[in-house]
Amino acid sequence: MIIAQRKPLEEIKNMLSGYKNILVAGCRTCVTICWAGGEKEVGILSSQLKLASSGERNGLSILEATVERQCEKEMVIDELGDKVPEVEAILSMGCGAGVQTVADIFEGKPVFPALNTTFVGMPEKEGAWVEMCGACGDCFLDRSGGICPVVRCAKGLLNGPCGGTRRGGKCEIDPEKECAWVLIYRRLEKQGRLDLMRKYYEPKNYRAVKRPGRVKAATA
Amino acid sequence: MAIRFREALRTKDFIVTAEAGPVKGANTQKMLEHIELLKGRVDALNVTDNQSSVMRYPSLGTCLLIKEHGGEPILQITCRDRNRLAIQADLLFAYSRGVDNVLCLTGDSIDVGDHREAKPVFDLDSVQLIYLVHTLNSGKDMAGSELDGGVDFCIGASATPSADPIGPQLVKFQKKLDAGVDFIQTQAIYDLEELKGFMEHARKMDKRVKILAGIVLLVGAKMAAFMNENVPGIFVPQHFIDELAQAPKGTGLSKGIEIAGRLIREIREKKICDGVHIMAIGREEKVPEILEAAGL
Amino acid sequence: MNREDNKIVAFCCEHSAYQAANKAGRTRLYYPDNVRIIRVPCAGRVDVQHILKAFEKGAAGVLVMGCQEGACQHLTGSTRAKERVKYAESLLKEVGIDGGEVRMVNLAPDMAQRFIREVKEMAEKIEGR
Amino acid sequence: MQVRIGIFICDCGKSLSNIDFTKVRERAEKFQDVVYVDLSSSLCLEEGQKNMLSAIREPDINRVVIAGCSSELKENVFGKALEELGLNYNFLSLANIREQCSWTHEGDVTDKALELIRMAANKARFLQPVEKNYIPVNKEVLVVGGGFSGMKSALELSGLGLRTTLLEAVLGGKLGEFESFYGIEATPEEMLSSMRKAVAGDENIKVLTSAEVTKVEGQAGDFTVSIGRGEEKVCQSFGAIIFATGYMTEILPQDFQLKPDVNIISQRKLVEMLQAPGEFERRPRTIGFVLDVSNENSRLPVLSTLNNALAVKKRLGSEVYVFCKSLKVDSEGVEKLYREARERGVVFLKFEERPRISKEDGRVRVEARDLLLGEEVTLLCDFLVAEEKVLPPEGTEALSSMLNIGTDSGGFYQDENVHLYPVASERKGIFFVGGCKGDSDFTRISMDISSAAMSIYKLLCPGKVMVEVEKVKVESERCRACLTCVRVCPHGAIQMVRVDTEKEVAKIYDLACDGCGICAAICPAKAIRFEGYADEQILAEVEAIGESL
Repeated sequence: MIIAQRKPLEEIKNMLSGYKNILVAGCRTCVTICWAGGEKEVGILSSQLKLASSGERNGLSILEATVERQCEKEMVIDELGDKVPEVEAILSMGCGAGVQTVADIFEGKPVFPALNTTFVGMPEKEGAWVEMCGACGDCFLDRSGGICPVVRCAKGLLNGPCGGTRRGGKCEIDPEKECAWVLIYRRLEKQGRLDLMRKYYEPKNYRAVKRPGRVKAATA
Repeated sequence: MAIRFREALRTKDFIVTAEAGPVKGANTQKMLEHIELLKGRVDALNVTDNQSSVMRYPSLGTCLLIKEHGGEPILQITCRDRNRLAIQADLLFAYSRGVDNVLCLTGDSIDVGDHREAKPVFDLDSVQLIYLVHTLNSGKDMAGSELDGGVDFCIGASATPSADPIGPQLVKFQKKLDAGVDFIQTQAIYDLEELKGFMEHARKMDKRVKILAGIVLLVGAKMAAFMNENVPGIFVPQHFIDELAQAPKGTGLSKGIEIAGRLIREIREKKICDGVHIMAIGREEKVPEILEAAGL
Repeated sequence: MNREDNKIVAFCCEHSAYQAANKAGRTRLYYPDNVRIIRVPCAGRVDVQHILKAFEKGAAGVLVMGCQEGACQHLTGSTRAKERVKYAESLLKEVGIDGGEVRMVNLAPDMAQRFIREVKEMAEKIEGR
Repeated sequence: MQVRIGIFICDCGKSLSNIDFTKVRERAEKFQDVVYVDLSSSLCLEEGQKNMLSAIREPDINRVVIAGCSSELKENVFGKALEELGLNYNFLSLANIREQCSWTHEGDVTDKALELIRMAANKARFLQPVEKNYIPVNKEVLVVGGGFSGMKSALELSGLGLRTTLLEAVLGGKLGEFESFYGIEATPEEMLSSMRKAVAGDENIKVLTSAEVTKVEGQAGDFTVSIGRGEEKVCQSFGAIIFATGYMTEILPQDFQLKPDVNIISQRKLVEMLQAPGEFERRPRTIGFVLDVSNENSRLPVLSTLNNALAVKKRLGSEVYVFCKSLKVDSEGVEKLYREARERGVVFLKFEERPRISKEDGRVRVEARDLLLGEEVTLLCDFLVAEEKVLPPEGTEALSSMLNIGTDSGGFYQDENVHLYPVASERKGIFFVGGCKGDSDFTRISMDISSAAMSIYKLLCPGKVMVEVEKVKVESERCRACLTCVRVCPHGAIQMVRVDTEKEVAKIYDLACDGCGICAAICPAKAIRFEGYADEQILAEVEAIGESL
């Protein structure tokens, strides 16, 4: 699931300077689940913007809308089609894909991102998410006991661990973070499959997915 | 002209190497002084490659300086700053100028350095780098094309004997040995029991490879505690920190030299391993005093 | 309502703060009359959006008043409310409202005096602005 | 359907002198959607209500605002009145102009009163109907745990006419650890055997031995419990569950540095020796007890120590010393027990730091600094009865996470909110009694058991329970199944279900829901609506503040 985080208001205000009526567009899918850009967050950001501009002469006028899934053209047009003509700029609370879908459809109006899309992840506990997959296009999990070294090891090593592991099997860059390769070692040891870690792995094909990636279904 | 490091590895029974850290700038004066001071007293001089991810004068540049002044350099290469094209190109250039010892490292992470927003490379890791050097030695590049003019490198790698848990490190160490290395220079060693334990494992894996124990010069209790927290792969036991703390004001450095000397002497006398690699980070001028303290 | 009226919106949990307000009335204790009490089933029902909307609609101060943390009828209601008030405070700080105009208060149902002190403190704070 | 609001203002027998009711009445008529305003001075009295009801009938008012005092009775009295008129009881909105306005401010408060009424009226415009309905409940009860608490619960429930299933590996539990009971003639053994006979003879109680709970699904009134007995798997539905899984004791080796060998024994071993005096090669001259070393000072070890010390004195007459840091004597009858032990010659020594224990030619040497004497005391005793740490039974953690119920810092079931939920757990229909709730004594345990049985009887006996249907509701088309509400609900009343659209969404169980609204506030998709405190209703009250009067 895509995880994102709201930008600080200062940054958003700078983007919107010069525009008076704004459409704040949320998305009901990934960014709702990670509490970043759902309908509730649209309401909160709109309140903040109105409060911020309440001092000025003619303050901001804000339209609020939430698209079912902001990376689908039909859904964007269906939800925002009639509101965009009434505004000067669109503040999208979708992930990067959402922002660009909206920008491609309404080319006449500037579209600004209100979120920073951070990673593909899963919930650690309610309200906290961790990165699990780097979408590298050439999955290595079968050889690492289901723990991804490309993303969860700070250096993305295939023949880990590095020499910098801290006492207690923690990562070099953060004493709280478990070293991915120590986790892999323990799990493979438990499964009696340590030979997987002992095997040498060739340098990775970092162009398995030519960026920007494009996938076409066989029958498309 | 110092004898070639490869010869030293074959002939000498106790090998001593030291580390020359490049400066953060283009003024090579200080480096030249260190080179003159150390070139005759050690079997080879390692040159770090942006140590702790802090940008400095390039390792290859300093190696050429050492070569020009009759010393025997060891080129350190990390996988953090260059992808496989750049590394192969650098190796060809190094060899063409007579630098034929290379220490293959993964490299510290960007987060511990002074350019924390840089894009880390890590196209290769240390084991893959060792295989790469072997490929070049066999006259081909990684894409399989023939080289016009081959190379023949003496290959080194590092190891972390004081890692906890030790299991994963031994797996990595075995991979490096399988890849084929001529010498090993370990991370800082302070607990000789741990070193002995590591050596037992190592000897079971490979009798031939020469293993040099890494000795990092301690300057004071505060610096030792700082290193524990921030420098990857270094773990100074508390009793050494206390010993340094008790040393009277201003004598921290000489206490550090004395500790280093003691460690080296014990390693040598008890033949724990094949030599030492002295890392006097930022105090290369003290290396001769350490050698004296160790009776070398 | 506009900001100059210095109105205080108090979201009061019906188990504790609402009862404390009633007790203040029954014992004829006086407190500033610019507070408007909105009854909620639990402090945990109050969301960040309610707080921001209150300010947006012109409230000068907002109090979220729930049970004491260990004695919340719904166990985590007051704790969650505290977290949300903290988040609301950071959001309000971004728009320049950072004089402590929003506050989490933990009360037991009989704490009429404490209720009054909190209301008075908030009233003085927004007057002083 | 057009909203038509009727406002009924009560001036509390003209006692609210600082409100100008004529002005209030005049202004209130102009509020949005208000069609009728009436002033009365005795809405809480019979005739005051009568003419209010008749007033509602004429201009077919469909929302009622009552402005007056804050007495709780108003809500259900007027709620019923509305129902009699065919109006939904939820179409009621209250403005508290007495305790929260007239009585608590000096000077004229007409404007504030008007504003409070407008807040209530504005909220009334958004009120939706809420239906009430009966939900059938299964009258079977499951009791897990066959110790003293388990058997007593089953007997108590069957006494109330409820059919019970009792699960246990072996009937007996921890009672065997007590040699005798002060003030109770029957020995623990006799108590247990009589209870076993009663359980066996009771046709309301079905006993499943060597069985354990593997899964619990569903909510109060309809739990589906899968029970494992060896490889056999049984699935059965119950209306309520009582957990009486008892506690475990463990001698903490680090407290005694020595491995518990011959001379350091547990309470149970001492009881066995007392019951078969032949065990001792020779009569022990001195026996020591050590208590409260790990400063948990729980009650059960104190109870067993005092009872057994007294039993040793009576039976063997040997010297008895009790080393303790503090002695918790707050359970019933323990003060008397302590005094009798002293009178019988049991010596109590109070220590601050942990006593040093060592072996000396086959006997146990205990050295400690006695606080009262103020000097070191050394004692050689034949046997030292070690203090045992009271621990939650195995599987507590797995069970509590499966049931989504918290445990306290010691790992016992929800001891922390004991003043909120002394017996019930935070999930309706699930109860905890006995040792598994942490430290307690027999009078407390018996009280817990009868009150748990009574609340289950109240819940299940009528066979159906009246609930407000979907007062707090998940709108399934907005729900993103992000599980936040399921994880956040303090009463575990929300579970994921597959609805007709094959999509998995959250569902709030009306009987289990306690109406706190935490889920409605935290839902990132704003898919949960709490009728009566919905977002638009709360915002309507906020918006009504300060409008030009």
